[in-house]
Amino acid sequence: MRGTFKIVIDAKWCKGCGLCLAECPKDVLQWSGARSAKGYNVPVQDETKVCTGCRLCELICPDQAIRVEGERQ
Amino acid sequence: MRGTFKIVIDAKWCKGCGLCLAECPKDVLQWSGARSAKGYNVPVQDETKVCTGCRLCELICPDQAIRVEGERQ
Amino acid sequence: MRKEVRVAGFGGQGVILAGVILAQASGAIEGREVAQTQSYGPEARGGAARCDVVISDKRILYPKVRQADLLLAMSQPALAKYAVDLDAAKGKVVIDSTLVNELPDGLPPVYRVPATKIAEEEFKNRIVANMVMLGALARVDDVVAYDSLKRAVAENVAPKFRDLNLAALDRGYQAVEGPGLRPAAGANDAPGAPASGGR
Amino acid sequence: MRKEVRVAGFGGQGVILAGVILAQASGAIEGREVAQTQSYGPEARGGAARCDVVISDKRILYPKVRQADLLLAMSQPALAKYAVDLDAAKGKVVIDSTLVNELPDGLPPVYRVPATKIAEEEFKNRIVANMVMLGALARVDDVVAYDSLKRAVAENVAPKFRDLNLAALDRGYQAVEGPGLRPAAGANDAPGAPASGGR
Amino acid sequence: MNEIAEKYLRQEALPMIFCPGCGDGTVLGAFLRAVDELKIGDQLALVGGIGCSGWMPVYVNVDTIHTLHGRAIPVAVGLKATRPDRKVVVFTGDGDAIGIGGNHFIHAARRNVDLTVIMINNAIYGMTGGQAAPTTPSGATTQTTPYGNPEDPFDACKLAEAAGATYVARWTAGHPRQLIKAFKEAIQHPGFAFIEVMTQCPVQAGRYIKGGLDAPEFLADIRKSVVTEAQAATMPPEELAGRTRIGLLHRSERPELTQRLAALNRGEKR
Amino acid sequence: MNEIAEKYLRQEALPMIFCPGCGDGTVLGAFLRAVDELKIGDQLALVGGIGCSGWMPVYVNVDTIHTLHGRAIPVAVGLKATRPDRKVVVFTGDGDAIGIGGNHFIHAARRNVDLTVIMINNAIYGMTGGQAAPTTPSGATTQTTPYGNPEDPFDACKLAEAAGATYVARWTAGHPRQLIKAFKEAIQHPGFAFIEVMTQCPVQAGRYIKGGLDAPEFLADIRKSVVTEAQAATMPPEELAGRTRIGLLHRSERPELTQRLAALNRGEKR
Amino acid sequence: MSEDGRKVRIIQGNEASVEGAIAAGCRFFAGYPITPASEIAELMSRRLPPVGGTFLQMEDEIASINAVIGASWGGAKACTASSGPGISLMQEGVGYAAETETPCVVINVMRGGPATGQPTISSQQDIYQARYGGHGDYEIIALVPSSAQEAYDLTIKAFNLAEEFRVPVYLLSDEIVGHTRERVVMGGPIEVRERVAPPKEGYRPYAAGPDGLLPGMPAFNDGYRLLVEGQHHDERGIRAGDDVNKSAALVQRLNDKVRKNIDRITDVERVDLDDAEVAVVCFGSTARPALEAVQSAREKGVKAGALRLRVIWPFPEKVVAELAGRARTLIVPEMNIGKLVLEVRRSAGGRAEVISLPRLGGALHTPEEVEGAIMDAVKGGNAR
Amino acid sequence: MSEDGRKVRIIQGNEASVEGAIAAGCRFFAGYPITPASEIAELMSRRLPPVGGTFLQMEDEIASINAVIGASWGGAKACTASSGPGISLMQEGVGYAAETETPCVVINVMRGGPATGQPTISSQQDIYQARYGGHGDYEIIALVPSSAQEAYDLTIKAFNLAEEFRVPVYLLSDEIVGHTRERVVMGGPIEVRERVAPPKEGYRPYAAGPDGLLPGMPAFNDGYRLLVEGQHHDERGIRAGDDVNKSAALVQRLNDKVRKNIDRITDVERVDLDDAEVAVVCFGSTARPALEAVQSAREKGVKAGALRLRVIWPFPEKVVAELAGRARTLIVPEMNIGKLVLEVRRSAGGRAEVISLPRLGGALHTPEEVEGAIMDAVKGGNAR
Ligand SMILES: Cc1ncc(C[n+]2csc(CCOP(=O)(O)OP(=O)(O)O)c2C)c(N)n1
Ligand SMILES: Cc1ncc(C[n+]2csc(CCOP(=O)(O)OP(=O)(O)O)c2C)c(N)n1
Ligand code: SF4
Ligand code: SF4
Ligand code: SF4
Ligand code: SF4
Ligand code: SF4
Ligand code: SF4
Ligand SMILES: [Mg+2]
Ligand SMILES: [Mg+2]
Repeated sequence: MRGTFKIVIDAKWCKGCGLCLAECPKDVLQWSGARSAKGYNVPVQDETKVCTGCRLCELICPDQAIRVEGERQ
Repeated sequence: MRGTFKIVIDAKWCKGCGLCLAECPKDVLQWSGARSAKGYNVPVQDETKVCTGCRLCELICPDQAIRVEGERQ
Repeated sequence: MRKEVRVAGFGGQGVILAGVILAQASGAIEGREVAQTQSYGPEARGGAARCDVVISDKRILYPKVRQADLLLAMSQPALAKYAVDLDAAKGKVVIDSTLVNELPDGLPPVYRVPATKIAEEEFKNRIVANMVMLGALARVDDVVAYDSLKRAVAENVAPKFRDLNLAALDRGYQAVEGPGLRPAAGANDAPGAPASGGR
Repeated sequence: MRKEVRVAGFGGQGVILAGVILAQASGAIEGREVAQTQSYGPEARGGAARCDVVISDKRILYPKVRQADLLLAMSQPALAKYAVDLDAAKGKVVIDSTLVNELPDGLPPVYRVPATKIAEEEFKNRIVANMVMLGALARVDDVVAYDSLKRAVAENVAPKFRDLNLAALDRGYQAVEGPGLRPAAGANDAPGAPASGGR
Repeated sequence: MNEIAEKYLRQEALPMIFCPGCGDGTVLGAFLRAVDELKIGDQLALVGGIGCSGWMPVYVNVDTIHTLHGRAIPVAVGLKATRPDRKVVVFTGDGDAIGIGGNHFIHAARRNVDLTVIMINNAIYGMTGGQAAPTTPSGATTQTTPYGNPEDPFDACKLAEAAGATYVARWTAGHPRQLIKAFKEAIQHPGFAFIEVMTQCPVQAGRYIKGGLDAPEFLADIRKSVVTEAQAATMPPEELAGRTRIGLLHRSERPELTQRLAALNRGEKR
Repeated sequence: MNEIAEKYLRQEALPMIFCPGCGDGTVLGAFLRAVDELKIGDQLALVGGIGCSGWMPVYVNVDTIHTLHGRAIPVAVGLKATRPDRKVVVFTGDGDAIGIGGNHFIHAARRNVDLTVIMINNAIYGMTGGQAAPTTPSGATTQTTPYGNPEDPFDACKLAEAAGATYVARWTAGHPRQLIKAFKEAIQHPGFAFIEVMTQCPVQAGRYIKGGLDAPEFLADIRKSVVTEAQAATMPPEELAGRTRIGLLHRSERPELTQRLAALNRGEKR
Repeated sequence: MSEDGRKVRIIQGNEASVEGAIAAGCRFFAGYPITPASEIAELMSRRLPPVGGTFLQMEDEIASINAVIGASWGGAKACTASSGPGISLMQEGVGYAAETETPCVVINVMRGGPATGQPTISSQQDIYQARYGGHGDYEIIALVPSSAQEAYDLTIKAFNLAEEFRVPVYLLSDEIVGHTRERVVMGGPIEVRERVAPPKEGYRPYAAGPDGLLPGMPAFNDGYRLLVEGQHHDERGIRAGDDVNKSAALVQRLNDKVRKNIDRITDVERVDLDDAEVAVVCFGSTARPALEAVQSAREKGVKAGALRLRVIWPFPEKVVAELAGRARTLIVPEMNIGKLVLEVRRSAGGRAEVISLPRLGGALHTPEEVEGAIMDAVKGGNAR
Repeated sequence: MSEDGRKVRIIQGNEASVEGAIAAGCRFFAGYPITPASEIAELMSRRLPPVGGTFLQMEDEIASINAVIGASWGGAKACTASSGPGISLMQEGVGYAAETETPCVVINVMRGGPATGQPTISSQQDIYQARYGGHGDYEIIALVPSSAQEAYDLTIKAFNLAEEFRVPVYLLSDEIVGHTRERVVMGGPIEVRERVAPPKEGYRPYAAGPDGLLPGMPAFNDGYRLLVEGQHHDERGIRAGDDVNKSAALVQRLNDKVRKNIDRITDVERVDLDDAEVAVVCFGSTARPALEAVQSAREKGVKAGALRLRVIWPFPEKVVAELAGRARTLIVPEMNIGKLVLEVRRSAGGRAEVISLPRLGGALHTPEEVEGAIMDAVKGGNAR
């Protein structure tokens, strides 16, 4: 299943709040440490973790910065 | 008991609404037919009736026009 | 020719409706210029009520009554209060003789009609005393034609009260007494819609 | 002598507190005239934040910054936006070199201090980057005495954060680099009280 | 004029503006009797809204403020806050209290400010001449609902309770003795006390809603439309339907605002 | 940006003013999904109050009006009255809806106007920088309650129900799926539908009430503070105490205002 | 009584306003009772449903003006009516209508203030409030009827101006105009400005033409994807309150679109002004005794005239300035402490003597009183 | 930092207003948050309880002003603060305070309007609203600080004037004054007008002295049996709205007590006016660049001066008229569309050229801009 879902986080909108990290039941999201143009720490997908495509991260993200790509199988 | 209570109606304040007439359980109050300076028909005590001094008329009179005189015995 | 008519009495006597009917008769029926005003609000409750009608053949600019030509007094306080504003020379007063007993000095000609008594006794409805007064007016002065008043009543009073009001009007026309009246000619009733309060 | 100082960066970096401390140091401690203003409201959220301090020995009438003498830039967009308002002749820029990488052309002398890096790595608290910047300022220009800044921090920051802020201040004073600096002299922290929003 | 009225009324402000047979006068009489029994004349501060009902306190010869339409409650809150020992009583109409003034009403209830709020529910805007109130029954005709009221009325007592009032009672102008008792309870209740009084307004509600100006008949109809807890217990459901509950409807305890503010002044953190 | 956001957001109005981690964005996302599922994009008319929450509809690319503080509901009533087929949704804050706007709120509920009112309860005045709201807990410190809030908060849902709302639900920003469902129900409900959403406001409530700016932690605390009907049924009373009920709290049927007005237009007397 | 569709009725000014509004296409009214304006709401509640309109009695005046704003964007010509206390409460909402360029009509049947003042008695005290009552810089238009007929005519005009200029328009009536029953000719051919939907292509809701005016008025749910924003905004409606230039431009235009088009808006009646040495500048119910006084003075051979304003805001500065260049004395009777006289004096710029004839308490000036002032001016006035 | 009890602090104008209020004896504040005034409520909530005062955050601004009125009659000096939208909502209440002669202070920290306008940005747009915002004829007093120090000083003065004249007094501050942190000297010997209870014997609460003022201010539950009536009333407080003469007398007095005592109220700063050919008439934050411009022009040898108003209502007509008789040109810079200039122009009565220097959008005039206007006037101005 690994790799089936791609979590695309738009650094243009992300405000680094960490809600997606806290929300993901599979610990898929991690801080990137990099700073966006607005100064925020934007999360990235930890490819070693298994994303189930549950979209909880997308739903919780207040800034609509997350897109979960790939279909659930 | 008749005559023990005197119902004094102040024509200066009475507005002829008839609430006291309706309220009196003993039918003691009647229309006088006379017209006050303000044009109202002011009730009078019907001396043939027995006033129990219950003060319902005094309590209901919106214009505080009624005084029940004489003590209950 | 400008005529100023004032109807005054207690609140609840239909004073306003009387003035409105007069205004409609002169204005809408006879096509004259009219301006009808009235006192409003708390002071119109229980206390004094007043309705003024100015009638003229020319555009009416100033709409208020300065010196009434005709006063319809339906209460003693009303007569007392407004007698002073009367035109002593050409004025006339119509009183509801049921309620007005004392006449102040220096009044112009006074016409009497026991309007409230007629309303209560003949029509069992105190509220048509105003129509009795109006009927009397038509007899006392030519400010308005009696026929116009009848039409105005017919048009402005709820259908179920029309006959009552017309009958009361007629009784006033017949019953009024006073100096130099011509013989009478022809009668009607509705609960007055008193003024709304103030604030 | 009038000096205009601007502190600018992202909302949440404590830009306002830095300006307030500077104003207190110059005004309350050193007894000079100051006028401190700031940008408010939604535009101060997440987006740009700005705090201006005008310092003078005379009564300050016009309280706004026209051409900054000193710019403390804590973000790339802040530098880009306010570089143009700088006094090219006698101005100076202090940048948080953790966050500001590109320098536009035509800048006056630039001083660098990795304020955010120091705050995060040495103090485990990003919010003291503002104090690092202030410390750097005291070294770069004599607009305010370093001791006055220390006293202002001590007086204006909650007791439990005092030492942290003083230490950060000191690190800024020590760590700043740039053209023609004298040797350093002596450190401190509080969570900034950002501006209230708008409406 | 009876002794109580002579003792408490502000003679120079008379006569009262109320229409013949208006329930407001009866309610005012009951209030005076409650004050007399409690002997608190000199602690009273009265506040009136705008409306017929708002005139009630104007006739009482104690410190009184006749405020703007809908604003009696915030004025009362300001008054009460300056000297919490005052007995502040608000007289207000249904339009004044829960029409234009609804927000102040629910917030004062929420804060549990120690006020007594007496709301005259005549189901209409009386003073302005018979327009619909937020208490006018659905379907009723008034000056602004010529085709029948398309809105449902508030249950003011329910609203007060939901907002946080700690004393809530409803009576009618036909219950003067109960009113005296309720006023006494409310004044002594240490918190937001609300009393709704259903009254006859023969001139406006009478004319437009009921189609008749007779005050005794109107009052009789109001009495028929209500039911006490005790009566309700023994009444068959058919009879109960559509009747309004009267009596003490809610009573609870919760810290009162001015007491809490006084604690702040003493330096007690909450 | 995800597809739903791309489809519905008004790109030229972005970025959204919300602080990092603010619950408002999550609620807006849930709303967009509800709209998408109902396929009613072109029937929507959105109304925002003033406050952070009032900005939510500004970002949606449909007809939107951003009103005055507290006045979103009367504007919505006017809008709805002109074309009853519109789906009018109001976004409002706790201060906007039941602080300054409380009177409009209860009256729209009483009238049972077919509106969907989404109230963000962040327990504070967010936009103005952290002052007490009528939802701020008793004892909490804020910018205007430095010694602790001396007032008790409203229960907005209770108030809505007492005022006459016919659909009342409460959820949190941590319940996006439930919110989507509730929004769909509310929009389809033919009457005044009220949804209170408890949200984290990390920057103002976080700073002043909670003492920390961490959004995930704040949201976790909110989730801990609430309980659904189902959960409550199996929870020991000790655990239940102090928790706020969430879920669909009330639903009833009553004639809706604009339908009633339409009947007047057809000449039907009520 | 009808010829070419006109009918004559004896009605109150308040009733005439309702008839005028409905003739002008008003299909939404939200209000709250208040003396002496209540008859407007009452008659609206009766008249609107049969013509497919909506009457709402709101919880207060704030709700009323805001419902009117919502209804106007919903697509209806909309109106509210009140008097002093209620109008005071509407000020924030009127400013919002100005900011968002929402056409609407606000009728103020003036009574005596401040506060509860004189609930049942007339005044002209609120004329400045109409212009300056709300916070911020904006312009409104205000019409002042002096008879029931004008209550009808000017209400129609108020709706037309609201649509044309996309502003809140006040009808400043008063208790005397509102409550006097007199002859009103209604119906017949009336000029009504219908709402025109702007083109959708490339539509920017706040992009104005060279005259500062917005083309047409769009409605919700007609495909515009409108953003109506109460903060300063750009041509798209996107907030720009933090942009000093865009904000300045918007506020300037909101003011200029009325100020610069003043010639299109100005509406005055000139009575015997050609050779007038003394001119009465008057408006509203006070104009009635004033005109009577002028007639009477003319009959006595005095060169008196009157300038009666039907629109007081924007104030017809040029007209008054021009008059001041010709007449020696301007007399300004008004039922207030002396307010419009300040505008007259400024516009006169010292070129005519300006005499204030204020009257408080609510009694209308008598014709004799105004005539007395005219006569005094004639006697006293040789110095220019 | 203290010498004779004074202390110096670097604080915002808003904070200085709070300190001034408390120094003046304010013990009650009711308000509602709004940018840019919120700091006043916030600091009041902190400062009042320790001095035995009461802070209430109300449900809205209407409740706030009304609670202030209640508290004032309850015996406390009382105050509220807001900005445009909230001040608009208070207009009915302010009029009520004027009608009932309730001393109170209303602080308006002005921002850009109308509507939500520019929530975070300064303006001087609301000066006419302060005077004309409510319905009816009444006068208020309005003070205009131009620095944090003056926010302190004039707040104290506002309370004193409120007590003396029994009127609502506005402090028209603005976002710049409110939010600029600068030096403020506080404490020390301050003149504070304490409330004086009037004698009870034969007390008629609305019987004024020859200057139109009421003696002292009574409080509830102190034995007066007060009737505070918002309708027009007689000297006892009994309603008289239906009495034309009593009503007229009351309204006349409410206006005259401010108008006729204008000399006691007027407060201006004169800078280099003795020989000034060009004078800048300025107030509030705009006065700061204006005074800098005058200094700079003087340095260049130009005969410039400034008249800075600390009180704008009642408008110091006489002072301006006198100035217009001496200076050739008056320049009026203001952060609005050009409002106070209308008063200046009227007062100047054509005797000086009056140049409006308005500025919209919220950016303070620069000193250069004002200086430019001075220079233009010097060059252009030979015609008088
Ligand atoms: C702001 C404002 N709006 C409207 C009014 C007019 N007004 C006076 S009393 C009243 C309503 C009275 O109704 P209610 O409160 O029910 O009192 P009632 O007369 O029925 O006792 C209204 C609308 C006003 N005075 N002020
Ligand atoms: C009449 C008026 N008063 C006050 C304000 C200032 N104001 C703007 S938003 C707001 C409160 C915001 O709180 P809330 O409604 O809870 O929304 P939030 O920001 O918390 O989502 C206030 C008081 C205003 N704009 N208008
Ligand atoms: S929830 Fe969204 S905004 Fe927050 S960190 Fe994750 S991607 Fe960024
Ligand atoms: S889709 Fe679900 S599992 Fe995947 S990253 Fe998002 S929250 Fe985690
Ligand atoms: S109740 Fe009072 S007012 Fe009514 S009729 Fe009897 S005495 Fe008169
Ligand atoms: S006291 Fe009782 S019995 Fe006697 S008249 Fe009055 S109501 Fe009747
Ligand atoms: S209108 Fe109704 S409530 Fe008002 S005084 Fe008359 S009867 Fe009483
Ligand atoms: S202040 Fe609070 S509610 Fe407002 S945007 Fe920020 S976090 Fe959200
Ligand atoms: Mg009522
Ligand atoms: Mg909130």
